[in-house]
Amino acid sequence: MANLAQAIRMALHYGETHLGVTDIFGQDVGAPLGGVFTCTQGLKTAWNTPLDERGIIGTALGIAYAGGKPVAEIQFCDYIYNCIDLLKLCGNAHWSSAGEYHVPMVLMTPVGAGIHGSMYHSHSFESMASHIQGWTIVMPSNAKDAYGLLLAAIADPNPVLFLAPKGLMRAKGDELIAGEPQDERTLHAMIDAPVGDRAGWQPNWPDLQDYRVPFGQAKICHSGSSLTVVSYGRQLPACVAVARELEAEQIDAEVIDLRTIYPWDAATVFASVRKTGRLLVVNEDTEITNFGEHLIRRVVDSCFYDLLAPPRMLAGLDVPGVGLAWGYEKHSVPQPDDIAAAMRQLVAIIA
Amino acid sequence: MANLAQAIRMALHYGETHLGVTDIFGQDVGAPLGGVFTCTQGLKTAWNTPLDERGIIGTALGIAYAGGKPVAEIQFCDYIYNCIDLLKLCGNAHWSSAGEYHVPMVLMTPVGAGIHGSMYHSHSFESMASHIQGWTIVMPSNAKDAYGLLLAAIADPNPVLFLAPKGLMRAKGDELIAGEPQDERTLHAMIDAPVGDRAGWQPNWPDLQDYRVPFGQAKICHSGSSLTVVSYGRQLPACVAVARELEAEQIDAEVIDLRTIYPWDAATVFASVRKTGRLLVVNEDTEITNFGEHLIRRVVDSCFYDLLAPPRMLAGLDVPGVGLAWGYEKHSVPQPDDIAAAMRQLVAIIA
Amino acid sequence: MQPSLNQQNERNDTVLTPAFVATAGAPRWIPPVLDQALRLRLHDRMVKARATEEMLIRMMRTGHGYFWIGGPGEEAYGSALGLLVHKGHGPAYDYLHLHYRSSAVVLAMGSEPIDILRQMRGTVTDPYSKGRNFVNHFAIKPWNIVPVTPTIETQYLMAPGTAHMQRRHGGIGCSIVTGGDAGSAEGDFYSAMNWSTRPGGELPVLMLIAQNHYGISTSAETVQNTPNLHQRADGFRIRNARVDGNDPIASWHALVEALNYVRHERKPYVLQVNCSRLYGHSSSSGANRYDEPCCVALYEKRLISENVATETELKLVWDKWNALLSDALKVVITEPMPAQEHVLQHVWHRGAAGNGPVEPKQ
Amino acid sequence: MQPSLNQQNERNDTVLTPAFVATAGAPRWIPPVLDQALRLRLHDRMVKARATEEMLIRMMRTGHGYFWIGGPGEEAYGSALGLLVHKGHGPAYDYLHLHYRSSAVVLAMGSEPIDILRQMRGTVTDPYSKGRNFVNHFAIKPWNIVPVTPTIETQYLMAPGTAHMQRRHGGIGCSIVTGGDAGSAEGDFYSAMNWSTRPGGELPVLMLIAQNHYGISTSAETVQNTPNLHQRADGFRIRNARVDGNDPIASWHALVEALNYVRHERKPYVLQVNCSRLYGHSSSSGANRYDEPCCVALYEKRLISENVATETELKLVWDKWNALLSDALKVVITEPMPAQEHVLQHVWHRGAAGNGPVEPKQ
Ligand SMILES: Cc1ncc(C[n+]2csc(CCOP(=O)(O)OP(=O)(O)O)c2C)c(N)n1
Ligand SMILES: Cc1ncc(C[n+]2csc(CCOP(=O)(O)OP(=O)(O)O)c2C)c(N)n1
Ligand SMILES: [Mg+2]
Ligand SMILES: [Mg+2]
Repeated sequence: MANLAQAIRMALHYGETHLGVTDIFGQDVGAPLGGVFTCTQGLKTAWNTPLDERGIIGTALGIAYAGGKPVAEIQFCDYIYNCIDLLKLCGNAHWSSAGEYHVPMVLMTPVGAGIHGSMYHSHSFESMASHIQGWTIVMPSNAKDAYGLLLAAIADPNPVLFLAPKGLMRAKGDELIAGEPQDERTLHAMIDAPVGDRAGWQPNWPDLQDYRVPFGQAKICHSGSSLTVVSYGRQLPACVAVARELEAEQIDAEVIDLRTIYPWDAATVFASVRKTGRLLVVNEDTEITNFGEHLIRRVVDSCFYDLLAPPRMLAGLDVPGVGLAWGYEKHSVPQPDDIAAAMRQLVAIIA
Repeated sequence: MANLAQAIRMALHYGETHLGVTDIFGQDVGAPLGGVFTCTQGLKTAWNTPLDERGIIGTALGIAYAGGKPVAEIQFCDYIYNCIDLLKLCGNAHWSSAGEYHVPMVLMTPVGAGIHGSMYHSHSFESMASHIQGWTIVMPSNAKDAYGLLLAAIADPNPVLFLAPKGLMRAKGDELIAGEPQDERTLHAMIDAPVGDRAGWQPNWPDLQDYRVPFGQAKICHSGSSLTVVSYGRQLPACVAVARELEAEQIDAEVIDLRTIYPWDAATVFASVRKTGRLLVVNEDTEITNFGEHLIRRVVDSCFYDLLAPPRMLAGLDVPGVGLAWGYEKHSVPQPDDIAAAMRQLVAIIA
Repeated sequence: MQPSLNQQNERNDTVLTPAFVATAGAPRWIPPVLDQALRLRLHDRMVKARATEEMLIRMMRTGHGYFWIGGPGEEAYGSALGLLVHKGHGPAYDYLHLHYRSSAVVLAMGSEPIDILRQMRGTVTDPYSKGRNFVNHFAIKPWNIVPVTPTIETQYLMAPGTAHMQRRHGGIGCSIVTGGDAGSAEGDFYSAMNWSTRPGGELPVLMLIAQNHYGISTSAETVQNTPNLHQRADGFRIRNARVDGNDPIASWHALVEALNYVRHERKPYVLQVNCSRLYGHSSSSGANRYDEPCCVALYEKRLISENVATETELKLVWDKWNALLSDALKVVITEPMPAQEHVLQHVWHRGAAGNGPVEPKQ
Repeated sequence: MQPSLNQQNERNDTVLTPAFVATAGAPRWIPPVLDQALRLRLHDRMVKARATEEMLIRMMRTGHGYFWIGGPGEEAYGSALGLLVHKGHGPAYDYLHLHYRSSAVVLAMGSEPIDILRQMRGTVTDPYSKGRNFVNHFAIKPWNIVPVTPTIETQYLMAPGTAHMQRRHGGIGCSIVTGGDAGSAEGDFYSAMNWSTRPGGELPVLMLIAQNHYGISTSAETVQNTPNLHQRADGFRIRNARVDGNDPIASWHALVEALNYVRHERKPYVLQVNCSRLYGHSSSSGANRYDEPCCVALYEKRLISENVATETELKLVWDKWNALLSDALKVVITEPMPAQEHVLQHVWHRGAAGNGPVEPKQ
């Protein structure tokens, strides 16, 4: 099965051959590297930019204005913080121009911890991003969703932010992407750039098919009735694994992969909470003014009388960064043990 | 009584004469203008910078590193969005250097709507700011608190963000600041720059006294037992006014002025919610991933069994901006009528 | 709507629009000769712009708008630029990344003054922003005028993007970006120069700096080390020049030279236009008239002294535009203002294929 | 701890530290003469830095660290700079705004290699960040070395701040900021030049660009239009120069000239140092040795050919540092790693007057 980075690469290839993508660009996105996570290897419209994030986003906006279809990358979301004004401008151009202009751009950026990124390379970005208007925000937790969400992003005529979990880039999917060869060594030989000299290398793309994950549709990854666990991105597989483990303890968690951060799937979340009466939101962004708190506010607003216990959030500690040494990450980013403990606690509360 | 802008100016004067402020700077902060809201008129350490927000914050950090005590201004918070990385660096320097460095800087910036600022000059910033670590964040709702919070900010050895509500800059206090002359015309003659030529003008400062509002201490502005209303900044006086009006309807609201956004006064808020069982948070930031949602999450977490009704938030609509024409502001930023309606609704819910 | 006079202007414009000649080899751009008729046209457009701005200031004073910011003092170079633009839609034509003092440019291109009055008042009929943005914040897609941003200097970051598409498209279309002198202190100005000079990827961008020696209250020379900011382009080996932006003839020629270079060499150019800021920064500082050279008055003196026109003829131009503007105001104040139903319009674009986003089902 | 050898170096340094002479008039800075002893000292410091970096790479390879990034290839100019710094605390002394390839600078200033090993491993004893930051991210307050930021080029924005305090203080202290060639594409580089040249407020800042022609995988000349980025300073009328950063002697003289100017004229200076990137960008690209000129090998050849030292003598220097480093590693791997109790330390500074903030009572 393709890993998440390969899925992104295949989606971009499909985008440039079938969906009108004109430019894929960012720092080290073009040859020879093809992206620090290999996501842009072998793509025909990929090019390298100056080391200037503001220039990257400004250029993407200009390309979109002039009829192109840009997919821009900020190498790590950690470098996007000097561009929030530009994200706002991309997101408000349609509204501010009273519908005259629209901005068909995709911005990809890797997010989260889990790769020993140290204190400044481990940021989550969904909380801040969801506070910026005019963007659709997606975040896959597996390769197939990455493919499907990225095609949906490319096809959309509005700005879409594609957040790729750093810690899952090498994680292999468990479902084939339409057109992907059965054997992953075959895929590797076809689309992964060789390690040494790449001057003569050309990818041999599989015959990929269209597949889209619609925005705003969450996915129930583990059904259950003891409690609802809402998560996404890197924490999602951890939540599913814990849910499977806790089956042995008669804890039946319903784990929901949000997939789209904005607009999120309130219908699915509310229905589940109404069934279980208990909600745990898990993410790894820091906990003050966290997107999970928005989910909780909305759930409290809409499902207050269905709640059997206070809804909880398990998120990153409010510290200036995730320290390099493992002890820091272990104690400031949710770990499977923490998820299990939170689930047990929530179920133990007597209604 | 001094208005909020005058209170800030007096605090800065006290800061440069008594608390070691070495530099007050930003766009149009020095002579002749003394700030677009007049907050920095006549100050001896005030100077004008290039039109470069990143330079302003970087320079402040450098001055703080080199033993100075800077008070920097971003002219409107709306121009701070290309500097979030720098705010993060200011806020993480102490932690990342393992205590070697600390950053004694104050950053002032006007926030919020209410001055027909149109779609990009009406931002609230507390939600995004509270998601950045290492900063203390304060936001006064009246002149005296502005004075007291700003002195506390200046005296603090850590970075402090001072958010001044644009819409209240001209609002007069109802309590004298220690040292302020009784008569406001006297104050005006002493410290307001003349309208025409200012070349020869010198302020005549009153004999100001030290007065500090401690961080993390909220203030109960209207006591009551029907419901708890938590607010701050420009919406606070509106909440108090509505609370007074609704007394006639037997609605006794307890209105809390948070004053410090971070670290906020959980003890006061929780005690009030435990008493009233009902919570309304009012602010004018946009509603998705809003700081008010953090308050609600924490209240739900700690006071779930005391709640008689779902806690509510009344905040700005999730639109790309507050449009210029009044119709936009009226329908996207909470108005007194909206506050009254929300209070009535919350009280009407049968527990 | 007051169409007659202005529509007539539009018809005449067709004659004046610079010719785009597709020769056997490369396409060529041939700017019109600055003859007597064109000099008068330039004057007409300058007056159109000034009269519009003065009407805006009156509107602000009489409560028909909250806030004024605009371009009095920038009519000379602005009108010249507006008449030289290769106007149209898509990368074959020029893209304009303007700022809040660019009314002369869009008016010279043929915009209706009434639309600017609409934005000033914030009516629903405001075609640029539906009453959402400050006055002089344009967005005109058929003419490649991208939305004017409320943030200083960010427009410089977008110009390389449109120019990148023009470079790929070929032809003579270029991207024109304008901004103030103080704003050039933002790193974005330098980003634009850097992105426009990537080796083998040079971009057709004309960058204008309107040097009026002020940023709000701050005198430029107290915060930046040169009155000749165009020379900052030296470090990028970008061709650059300075012109007296109060002189429409000099500005015309400087713009023709710059545009010729950008269009045909497909490389960037930085042009500093020195001009006046005639009513101060904005209504925040009172919008009172400053004692600085007035480009319109200077030009009228010259037209008279060179016998191109008489005082009476020139006055007729003023009368024409003032009449049109006061009629326009009468219309504008009767037009509807935005209401609740307008708040949520245009947050999302619905794609042609109906593939717009799911509206939040919340 | 392995104090002996290194402490001996520190003692010798006292002799070599450039003299700060307070004459009747202005204070003067007198750099030491580059005599035979000093040439050897320079070599010693270069080897100290290279040996340290090679140990870091070994640590990464053997699982004693997660990620390596560092300065092999930048020892020649870095060591010269480290020996020329006016070292001390406060605005009378130099401030250093370094980046992640500056190990040679801090090691030449007298830092202990063991501390860098500690940061590589992420031990609690790491004095720069307590195991929080990547290796070579220094913070040494007694020497005015401000925290190295993980964000490219932001250090350039802070240098005008420290230099502003030095300008006010008087004397010869200046602010030195280093960065890479690709990083100069960020607007922050230009902001620094702009802020350093405010008329009447010129600032003593020495800005260094380490030109190794790469940013990660991207060849510089494909994304920026000049191999001579220092000439970007031309547009600001800032004095600038380029030097072969692989040559420690040339670098020494270029730095002396630049520092003399900055210290005494109290104005900015931009110096481009061309150098090699000997082990690629970081451990992400494998940290394999690249086939580029090695400044240490070149310098050793020269010292031998000019009869300043024999091959054997030079080898002894390597042996000394390698021995110290392998002893240091033995110590470091026994030291404690951060645990839960360390996570919340140093979020807030407690003021001397106990006026630190209220800890969130939450
Ligand atoms: C990023 C940003 N910073 C600050 C402002 C506030 N502001 C608006 S205009 C202006 C002065 C601009 O001066 P200049 O660039 O010289 O243009 P001028 O107004 O003189 O034409 C300032 C500071 C803003 N709109 N955006
Ligand atoms: C703001 C920001 N953008 C991107 C990065 C990722 N990054 C780290 S080093 C680097 C390349 C820097 O190249 P250069 O400035 O030439 O320095 P060199 O590594 O060659 O010494 C990049 C892109 C970062 N750390 N910060
Ligand atoms: Mg100006
Ligand atoms: Mg480099």
